[in-house]
Amino acid sequence: MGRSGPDDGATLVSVLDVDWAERWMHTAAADVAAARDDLTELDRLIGDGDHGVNLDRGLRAVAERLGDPAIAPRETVGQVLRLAATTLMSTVGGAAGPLYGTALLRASKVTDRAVLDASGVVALLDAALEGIVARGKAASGEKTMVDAWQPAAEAAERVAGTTDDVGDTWRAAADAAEAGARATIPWVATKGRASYLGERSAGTEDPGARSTAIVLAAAVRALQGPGA
Amino acid sequence: MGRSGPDDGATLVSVLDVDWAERWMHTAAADVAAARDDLTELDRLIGDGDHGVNLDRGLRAVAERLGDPAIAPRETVGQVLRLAATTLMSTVGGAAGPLYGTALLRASKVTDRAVLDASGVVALLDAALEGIVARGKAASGEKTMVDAWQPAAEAAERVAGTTDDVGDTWRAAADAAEAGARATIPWVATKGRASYLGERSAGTEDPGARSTAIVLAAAVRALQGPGA
Amino acid sequence: MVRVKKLLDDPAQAVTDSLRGFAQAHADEVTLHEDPTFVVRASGTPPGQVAVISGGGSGHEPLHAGFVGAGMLDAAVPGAVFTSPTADQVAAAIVAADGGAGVLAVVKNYTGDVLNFETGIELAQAEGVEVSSVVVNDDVAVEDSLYTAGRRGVAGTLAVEKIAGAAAARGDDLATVTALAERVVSRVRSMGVALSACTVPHVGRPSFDLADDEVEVGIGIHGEPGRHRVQASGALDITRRLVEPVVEDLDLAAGEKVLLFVNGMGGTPSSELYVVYARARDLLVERGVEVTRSLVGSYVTSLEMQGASVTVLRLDEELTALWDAPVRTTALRW
Amino acid sequence: MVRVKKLLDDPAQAVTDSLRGFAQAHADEVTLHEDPTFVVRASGTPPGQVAVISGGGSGHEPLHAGFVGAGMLDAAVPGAVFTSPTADQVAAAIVAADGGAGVLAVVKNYTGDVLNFETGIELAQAEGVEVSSVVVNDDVAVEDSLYTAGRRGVAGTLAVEKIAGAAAARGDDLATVTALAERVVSRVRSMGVALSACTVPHVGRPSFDLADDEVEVGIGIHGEPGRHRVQASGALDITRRLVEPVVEDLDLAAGEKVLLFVNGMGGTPSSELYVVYARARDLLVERGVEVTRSLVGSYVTSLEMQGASVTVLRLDEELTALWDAPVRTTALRW
Ligand SMILES: Nc1ncnc2c1ncn2[C@@H]1O[C@H](COP(=O)(O)OP(=O)(O)O)[C@@H](O)[C@H]1O
Ligand SMILES: Nc1ncnc2c1ncn2[C@@H]1O[C@H](COP(=O)(O)OP(=O)(O)O)[C@@H](O)[C@H]1O
Ligand SMILES: [Mg+2]
Ligand SMILES: [Mg+2]
Ligand SMILES: [Mg+2]
Ligand SMILES: [Mg+2]
Repeated sequence: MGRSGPDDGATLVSVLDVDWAERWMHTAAADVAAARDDLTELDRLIGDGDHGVNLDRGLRAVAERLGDPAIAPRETVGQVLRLAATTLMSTVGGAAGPLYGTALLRASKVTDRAVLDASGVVALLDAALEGIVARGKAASGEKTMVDAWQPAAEAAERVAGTTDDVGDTWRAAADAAEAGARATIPWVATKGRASYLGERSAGTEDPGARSTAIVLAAAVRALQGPGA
Repeated sequence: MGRSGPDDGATLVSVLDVDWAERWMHTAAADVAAARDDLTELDRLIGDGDHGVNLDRGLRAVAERLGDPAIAPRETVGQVLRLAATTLMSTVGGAAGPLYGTALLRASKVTDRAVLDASGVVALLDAALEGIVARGKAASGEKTMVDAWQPAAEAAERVAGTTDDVGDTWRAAADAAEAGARATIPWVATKGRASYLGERSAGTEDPGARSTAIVLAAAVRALQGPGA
Repeated sequence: MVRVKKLLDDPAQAVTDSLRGFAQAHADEVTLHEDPTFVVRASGTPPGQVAVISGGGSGHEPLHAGFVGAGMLDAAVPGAVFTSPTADQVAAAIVAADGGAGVLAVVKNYTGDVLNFETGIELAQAEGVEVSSVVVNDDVAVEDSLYTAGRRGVAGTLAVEKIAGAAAARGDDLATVTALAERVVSRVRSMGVALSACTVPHVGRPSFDLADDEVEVGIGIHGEPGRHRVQASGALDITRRLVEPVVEDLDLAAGEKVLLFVNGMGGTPSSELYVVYARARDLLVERGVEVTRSLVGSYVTSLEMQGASVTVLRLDEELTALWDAPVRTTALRW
Repeated sequence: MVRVKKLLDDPAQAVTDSLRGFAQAHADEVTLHEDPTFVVRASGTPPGQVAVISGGGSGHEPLHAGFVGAGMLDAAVPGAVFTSPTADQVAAAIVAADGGAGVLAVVKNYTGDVLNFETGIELAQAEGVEVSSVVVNDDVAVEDSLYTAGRRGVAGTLAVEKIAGAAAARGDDLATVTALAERVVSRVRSMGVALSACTVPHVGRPSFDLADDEVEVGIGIHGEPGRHRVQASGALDITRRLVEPVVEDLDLAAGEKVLLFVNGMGGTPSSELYVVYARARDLLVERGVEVTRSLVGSYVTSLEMQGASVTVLRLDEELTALWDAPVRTTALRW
């Protein structure tokens, strides 16, 4: 959270508008592409070695479809997230496809505005988390992406209203997701493919929690305009 | 041929009787068993990696059947060789089975005596060589077992009658087989499985020529009684 | 990412390339639909007959597309390698396969498969198709519990598809076909072993690392590591490690009749599978269990993984008759 | 000798163990005879029908025992791994398979096979059985010459056995069945590639050593090294190296109809074989050759070797009809 202090290099107050939402998705696509082999390696160790490739394929498609303005209206943040959600659902497959897809679909329903305020960020993250839990039925501590989304939503809730910059809410969320993902390392998985390994799943970070940390950090990276 | 000189450790004059013929087969079985993996390795390099195992399986069966006196009469050298021939034919398979089998079968037909003299050795080797050529249709120089049997037969012919010890004839044959086998190393095979490799067959000794050298050396080792 | 030595071109296109070859080679029997990807019977589901469909990640061939044909599946939905298909693929396949009498979806128990099939089924139902589903979870290597993802679906899936398909072919309605599929699920158990790992084309390195003298017991079919490693030993010892947990989980008693299915993981010669079969059969016979039906072959695979699984299905008369019923697919026919 | 990681017990017993499992699993279809070892149809050769038999070293499964059944082989004679059977096995199988109308022996062109079959045939003839033989030599990787062992028999053997078996099943006499088999031999050509070597159980190490980025072109089916090594490249490039020599040797012209058979060497997933099939088909179509029949699968293998071969058979109407004729064996059925 050091990044949200008054000395922070970011001097602009963040604006969570449609452009930001599009930048978020493009940044997430680029960051997941860069992390693809690392994510796949985590999944190779405790899963079936496809998480990086799966998510990369999906976010690549999201970026491509966002590039074509004819595909869907982009008047609200929610419309951008809906396009991303349906694209992920039809290109990713596996567990991550429906989970990320549902997360963004639910998030899109509570973000049908041109600009989000801090409570909008909280609503977005809450809806996403609820979507993932509704689909995957994992509780926190089961070594899944829930363990990144849930602390993120909780941190946003805590920070929202305590600062004027909506960016701070996102930064808190992203930092919490990062910490949450790391916390999964020593755990034994009880949901998802890693659970088949039992005790042998301990010692490796959950790939979905890691990708969540990357995707939420991308929302922060997208704050300060295309050049950030 | 140094081994056939007057200073030779073998002081007994060799007797090529039925006992010798049985000892020959037992010695050959033991020597091929010891060389099994080497023969297989040669065949792995330029064939299909089974020559050692094939011949070992066959000679083991020969030794076993010789151990059972009820199986066939053993009044002549030929009878021993016939038992060996039919056993090899029904247990070895591959190219080596019919080739060795035919060699010994033809040899058995010209050795239907209780004791062989030097001309008997020549007849044995000539008949064996003829059998192999009749079956396999290889000429000398094609990198097959012919390249060990043929010099052996020729050497026996040369030496027979020049010495009183029939053992000398065998020693000459065995030494020639040894040299013949080694000579195959640089050659390119044009018969047998090694021929499929074309130029790449050069540089490896022919497995069948090597096993022939071992089997003919066993006839010498069998000369001086069971303890030799 | 290393370029792996496989008979493939662009790894991202490998599934599509392979499915196109499959559809060309078997044009009389199957038709490939692209965008979204699924495979149906060339002649379609006979009107008025319940359709049986299945799907899942690719890399398990011939499962599932190889089982499309008379007496087994009406459609198969292949995902990327080891990745369940997407919901829209599932929905499109259901709609295409429906012959007017409803569709049974056979789903292997993996989070991804379950989620995508759930959504796909909802989408198809919204288009007016009657759909039911069964979830196959025959892998006894995984502990079953309410609090976990539960057991995986592995080679036993073949038995569910064969028997459900036979029931549909003889004219059973959707409820009956579904109930028979459930009956198979409740009576089929499997356990697998890997002698070597497999390499997912886009990953470029083996899915796990195994020493020369180790085998991995309790593997699934996604190149995932198993529950434990043991020193490689002979077929008898390894087969015992597969048969015993299966028999115990099924609680098989002397006198019971079973189907014994020895499945290869893709890179194992059939000669070895028959040795495992002989050993497994002996172990069952020792317990007084009667092997009345048998299947041996590489049907539910994990790319080029070396290894095998043993599946036992507790038979009754009806299941036996449905197993015996004619089947004409590219991979299974009698 | 290293203990190899295989699903086998005593390597010396592996062939027998496997055949016993095979015979148990398919007791309705085949019967195993031991001492000497051969496999016959459970129902025997129909009286008055020409019998077709084949055999060779083990390790190529399902060839040949997997092709015993109605419409294909009446008996198969398995030797040790990669070692032709002995003459007395051959003789016994011929005598057992004879249905009174004579026996055709399909022999792959290897010195060992030819020699043992020659002798076995003589022995059977001495017992009064009418026997003819054909020698299959479809492997274009090997130069054919009067002064060499000639070309090897590889995957094309399947086509000879299928078509001769169909001719026998429709009632053709021995001369006709033999002539048809010869016709197939004269029209079928193959070429193979290995991505990895195989390990003969009793040898305990790979039959050749291949770097991670090399493939061996022109391999046979005995784990023997091929004619040359090339850098591993994609399926298209590799397939081209197989198809071109085959097409050239057959001198195929535009408008001709062929059977395209893509065969796996044992350790290759069928998904890869279908990619090779798609590429090979494209290459043939480019030359105006019409692929009217197809077969894709691991039928003529080299233990667990990874790789594939492409076989092309120039068809005519009669050969097409015989190819299409029903076949019911454990490994091939339609
Ligand atoms: N039930 C679940 N609830 C939440 N997240 C889950 C669940 N199951 C799996 N996941 C997440 O999905 C990730 C794996 O995604 P991916 O590899 O793309 O799919 P698959 O497991 O089908 O191969 C896991 O690392 C985990 O974070
Ligand atoms: N036509 C032939 N004439 C003579 N010897 C031959 C011929 N073909 C093969 N051989 C011999 O047989 C040996 C191989 O025997 P083996 O490995 O047991 O049989 P296979 O080649 O059937 O595997 C070769 O090394 C060679 O000496
Ligand atoms: Mg995964
Ligand atoms: Mg050999
Ligand atoms: Mg997956
Ligand atoms: Mg051999």
